[in-house]
Amino acid sequence: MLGFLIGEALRDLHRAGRVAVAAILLTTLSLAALGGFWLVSTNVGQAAEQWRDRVRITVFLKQEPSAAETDELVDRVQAMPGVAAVRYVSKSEALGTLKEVLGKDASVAEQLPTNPLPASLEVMLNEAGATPEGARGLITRLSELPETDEVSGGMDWVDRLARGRRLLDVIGLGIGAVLAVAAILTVTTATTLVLHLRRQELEIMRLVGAPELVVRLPLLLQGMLQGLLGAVMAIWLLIAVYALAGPHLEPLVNQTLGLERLTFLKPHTVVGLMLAGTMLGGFGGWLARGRTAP
Amino acid sequence: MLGFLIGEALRDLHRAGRVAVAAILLTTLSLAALGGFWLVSTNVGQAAEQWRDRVRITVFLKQEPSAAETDELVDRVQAMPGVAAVRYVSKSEALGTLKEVLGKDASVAEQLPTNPLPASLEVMLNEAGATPEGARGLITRLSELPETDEVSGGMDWVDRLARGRRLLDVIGLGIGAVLAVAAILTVTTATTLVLHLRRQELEIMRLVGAPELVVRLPLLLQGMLQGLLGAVMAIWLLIAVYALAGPHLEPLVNQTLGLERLTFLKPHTVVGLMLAGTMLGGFGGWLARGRTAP
Amino acid sequence: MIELHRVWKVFSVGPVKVPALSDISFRVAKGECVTLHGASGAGKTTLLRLLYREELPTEGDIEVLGCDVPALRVREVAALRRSIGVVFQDAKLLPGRTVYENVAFVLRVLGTPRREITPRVFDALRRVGLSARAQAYPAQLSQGEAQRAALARAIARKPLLLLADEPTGSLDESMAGEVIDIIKDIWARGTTVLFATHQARLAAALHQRTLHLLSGRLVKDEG
Amino acid sequence: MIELHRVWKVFSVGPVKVPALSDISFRVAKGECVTLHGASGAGKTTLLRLLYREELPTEGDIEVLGCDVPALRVREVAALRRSIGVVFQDAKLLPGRTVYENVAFVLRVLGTPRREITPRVFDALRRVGLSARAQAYPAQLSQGEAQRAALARAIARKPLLLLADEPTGSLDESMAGEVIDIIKDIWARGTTVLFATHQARLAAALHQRTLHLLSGRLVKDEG
Ligand SMILES: Nc1ncnc2c1ncn2[C@@H]1O[C@H](COP(=O)(O)OP(=O)(O)OP(=O)(O)O)[C@@H](O)[C@H]1O
Ligand SMILES: Nc1ncnc2c1ncn2[C@@H]1O[C@H](COP(=O)(O)OP(=O)(O)OP(=O)(O)O)[C@@H](O)[C@H]1O
Ligand SMILES: [Mg+2]
Ligand SMILES: [Mg+2]
Repeated sequence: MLGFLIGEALRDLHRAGRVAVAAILLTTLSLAALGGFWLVSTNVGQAAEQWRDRVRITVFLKQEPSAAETDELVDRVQAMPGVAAVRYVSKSEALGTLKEVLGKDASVAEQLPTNPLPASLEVMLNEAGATPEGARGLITRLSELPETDEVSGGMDWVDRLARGRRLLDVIGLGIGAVLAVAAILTVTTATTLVLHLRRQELEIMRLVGAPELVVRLPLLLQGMLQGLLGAVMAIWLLIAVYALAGPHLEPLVNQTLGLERLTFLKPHTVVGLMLAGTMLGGFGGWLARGRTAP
Repeated sequence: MLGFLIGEALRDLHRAGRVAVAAILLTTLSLAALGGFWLVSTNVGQAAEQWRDRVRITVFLKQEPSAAETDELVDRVQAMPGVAAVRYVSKSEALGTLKEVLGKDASVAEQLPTNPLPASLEVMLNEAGATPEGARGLITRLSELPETDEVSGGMDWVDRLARGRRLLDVIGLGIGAVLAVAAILTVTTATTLVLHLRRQELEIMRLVGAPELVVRLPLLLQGMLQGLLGAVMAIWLLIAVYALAGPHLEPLVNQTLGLERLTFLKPHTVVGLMLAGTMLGGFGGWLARGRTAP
Repeated sequence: MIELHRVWKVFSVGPVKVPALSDISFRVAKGECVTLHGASGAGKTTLLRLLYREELPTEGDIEVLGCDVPALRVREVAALRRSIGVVFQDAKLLPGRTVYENVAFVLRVLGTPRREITPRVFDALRRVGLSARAQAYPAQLSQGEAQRAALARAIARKPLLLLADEPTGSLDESMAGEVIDIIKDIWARGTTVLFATHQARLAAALHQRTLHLLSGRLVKDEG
Repeated sequence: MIELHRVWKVFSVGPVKVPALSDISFRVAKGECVTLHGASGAGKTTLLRLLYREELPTEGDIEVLGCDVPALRVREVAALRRSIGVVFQDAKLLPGRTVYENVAFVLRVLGTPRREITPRVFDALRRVGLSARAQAYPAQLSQGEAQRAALARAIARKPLLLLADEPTGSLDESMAGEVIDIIKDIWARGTTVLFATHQARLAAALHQRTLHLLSGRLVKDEG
């Protein structure tokens, strides 16, 4: 019996011919877009994490502390909430960094009679500290340290990060919803078409008293098959695009987002996409059936 | 007669019911994606132009020239191919800039006994100069000037720019092609469906000898109507998304692409999108007819 | 087997009421062969459709094979229909399948074991004289052949009750006589038969009980 | 009007050859009313389909209304069909339109001026006795009513040639007699008529020339 039902499902697909091909291609495109969007958001998410790692709050100290004082100060700051890591930068290290930064103009620094740069603490933020509130609280606390001369940096980056994330979430939800709707629309349209092709068969089935399962299952199977095919092709499409465009994209992504490497979809995401396609297709098939039920 | 034909086209759409709605929505999504992509690429194109304006080649001079020498040198460089503008930066101006850049650390510069920075020329590139070959040629020519101590910058930016542009072109063509295919597939699927619903009518028309025009026109009109509706809705969708997301996007775009303002589609692009939708729909309708011709 | 009690069926077409059946009551016992005779539009098809619950009566009670037909639930309707073979007036063959497949399709759908299908299909086709055309598609059949294919489909299932709606409508007299013989044969094997026709001669030819419909009323029950 | 010369039509169903028409030659003059009589599967429908070029002959010449039918190009086929009214054996009514709309649809498609449509449709429906059912959909018609609606659709166009393929197949005898009267009436108004039936009595009832088909051969041309 199951063989018969699967046979009927395949027959449907075959009969729908070019239309079935069109429908599968459309499903492919919808799912590929969905997967592609997932890919982009995974990578952007990683970029955001990297950005967070790069955000630093610099605490300029009133005077260079002794080694013991330094350790104690670092421990104290390390214990503050929102702090991922603390690094002490001595006056001479600061000058070295300045020379590096100046590059060709390093001679400027060499002509200096004394080192005018202050010692400082570089504070890196953890997840809690990288929120606007977390960062604000931390900056206040750092400013209140007796050793602090001035606290600089961090806040605007944290704000940007928060704004960017919120934006990405909204765009992500929006695009994701639109694409899911597109995929469902596609599958339902295609299944409705198959249904029209099968109308007479369904009527005969109804009239001779075929069990509900026999009526419904081929449509469901056909929808699922279509969704699965679409998903598999979508994944191939993504792999192909990734393989072709990835190497060219990396430098650009590197420059704009600061990501070193692009990541492809994880295996479980790929499986998820295939499952999603299959279920979407089945859903479309089931829906279409509901529409012409007696 | 025309009234009758348009009436038939509307009847078709109405009869297709939810499927027609699904098809129009899918067309909307395809066209909106196409338009959205157009929007993005317009803005990225503008960003690329801005980037070009920011690319500078710095020519460090062996010694500070006199005012007359300076004018003559600027004129000479200005005449070189690929040069958009030249600005002379004196030793003291360079030190001023350095102080600005150092900000908090400006005290470093104030403690200097003499100004160690060389005078330089800032060369901005025009379109020809912003290509890898143009820039290379210009750099060679600048290095060969007797006044030149060293030429720096420019090349890597120009390379990035060229690579980025090529990539955008490829991605653009790819996405554009995929979306156009999606739109055509959608419209053809929908029209095929309508065709199945109309099969009996078409057969009767054929059997009673209806003129070819009467047979084809409703399908064509119906496809065009569908495409037009889809396009109009796509434009509304774009406007809505732009109005909602634009203000949030601007800061982000500003940070990553360096664009100050987002531009919306130009009126003639909007008209183009509507025409494209209509023609695409008509094409789908015409195609669908061809398939079942006797 | 079949029992109708004061059954009315009134169709509404817009504001117009069309009384297709008025106050019909009769009873058919198991194993009977009954002819339903009436002119075009008399209500024959409507009456048969009530029996396999393709329509609900406006009023009245219908019992078929022990089921209270109007009260059945969806699942039960399917079960009832599985016991009834119907020859539809418009054949209702599937255009995308051959004659063989049309008959086999219904058997498969109803879960007939695989190896039984081919012999049963060919047996049915042989009885209606269509063995030679088993591989033809409906569009390749004359209308009379299509009606015989529909008959084959109904009898291949070996139903308890056979409802035949003008299975001879497009057949010339000699072929109609053959169809009558097939129906007699099926009846002889134990199937209860209800056979609708507008041809008085055919009704007479069966030499069995005949119900006469006139504009939706049962005017005579003879034989 | 119609002239066939040694026409053959052989269908291939897979490897099987079905000779539907064998060596048919006859001529119908303008203004004649000819009955085509033959059993189910004799080839009546196939013969009519050749005349409006729904099929091409395997061999032989066909001339209808002065056109060399097998040689026509697509555009010319449409022109020929506009002069021929066909009553299809399976009615071919559009299920989504009422009886009125079914008749009006064909008139509109053929470019009949708007104000002429309603009177012509109602005139045709009156003649087949369906005025009262103008707003019914095909699914709401009995099969006999559907056949009469198809007849109304064919005659509303006032064709030069009327091809009627068993328009009485699902009608009881009195109603079939009425349809014969309608056909006689149309013929009296100058339309050439070719009327296919499997009922010998109907063929006789017209008191006109009858062509007898037997398994695809023209065996008798009488009257
Ligand atoms: N669904 C429906 N809606 C409205 N009227 C209907 C419907 N079905 C049938 N009728 C009407 O009911 C009457 C009886 O129809 P029915 O099909 O039962 O006749 P019949 O005896 O089978 O005729 P025939 O021999 O022509 O097939 C007819 O007048 C028909 O128009
Ligand atoms: N398209 C086709 N392909 C194959 N065989 C066909 C085709 N059309 C008709 N035939 C066969 O040709 C023969 C004549 O068919 P036709 O439909 O002309 O008969 P008919 O005289 O109209 O019969 P009826 O009275 O049953 O309608 C039949 O045996 C039929 O099966
Ligand atoms: Mg009937
Ligand atoms: Mg025929």
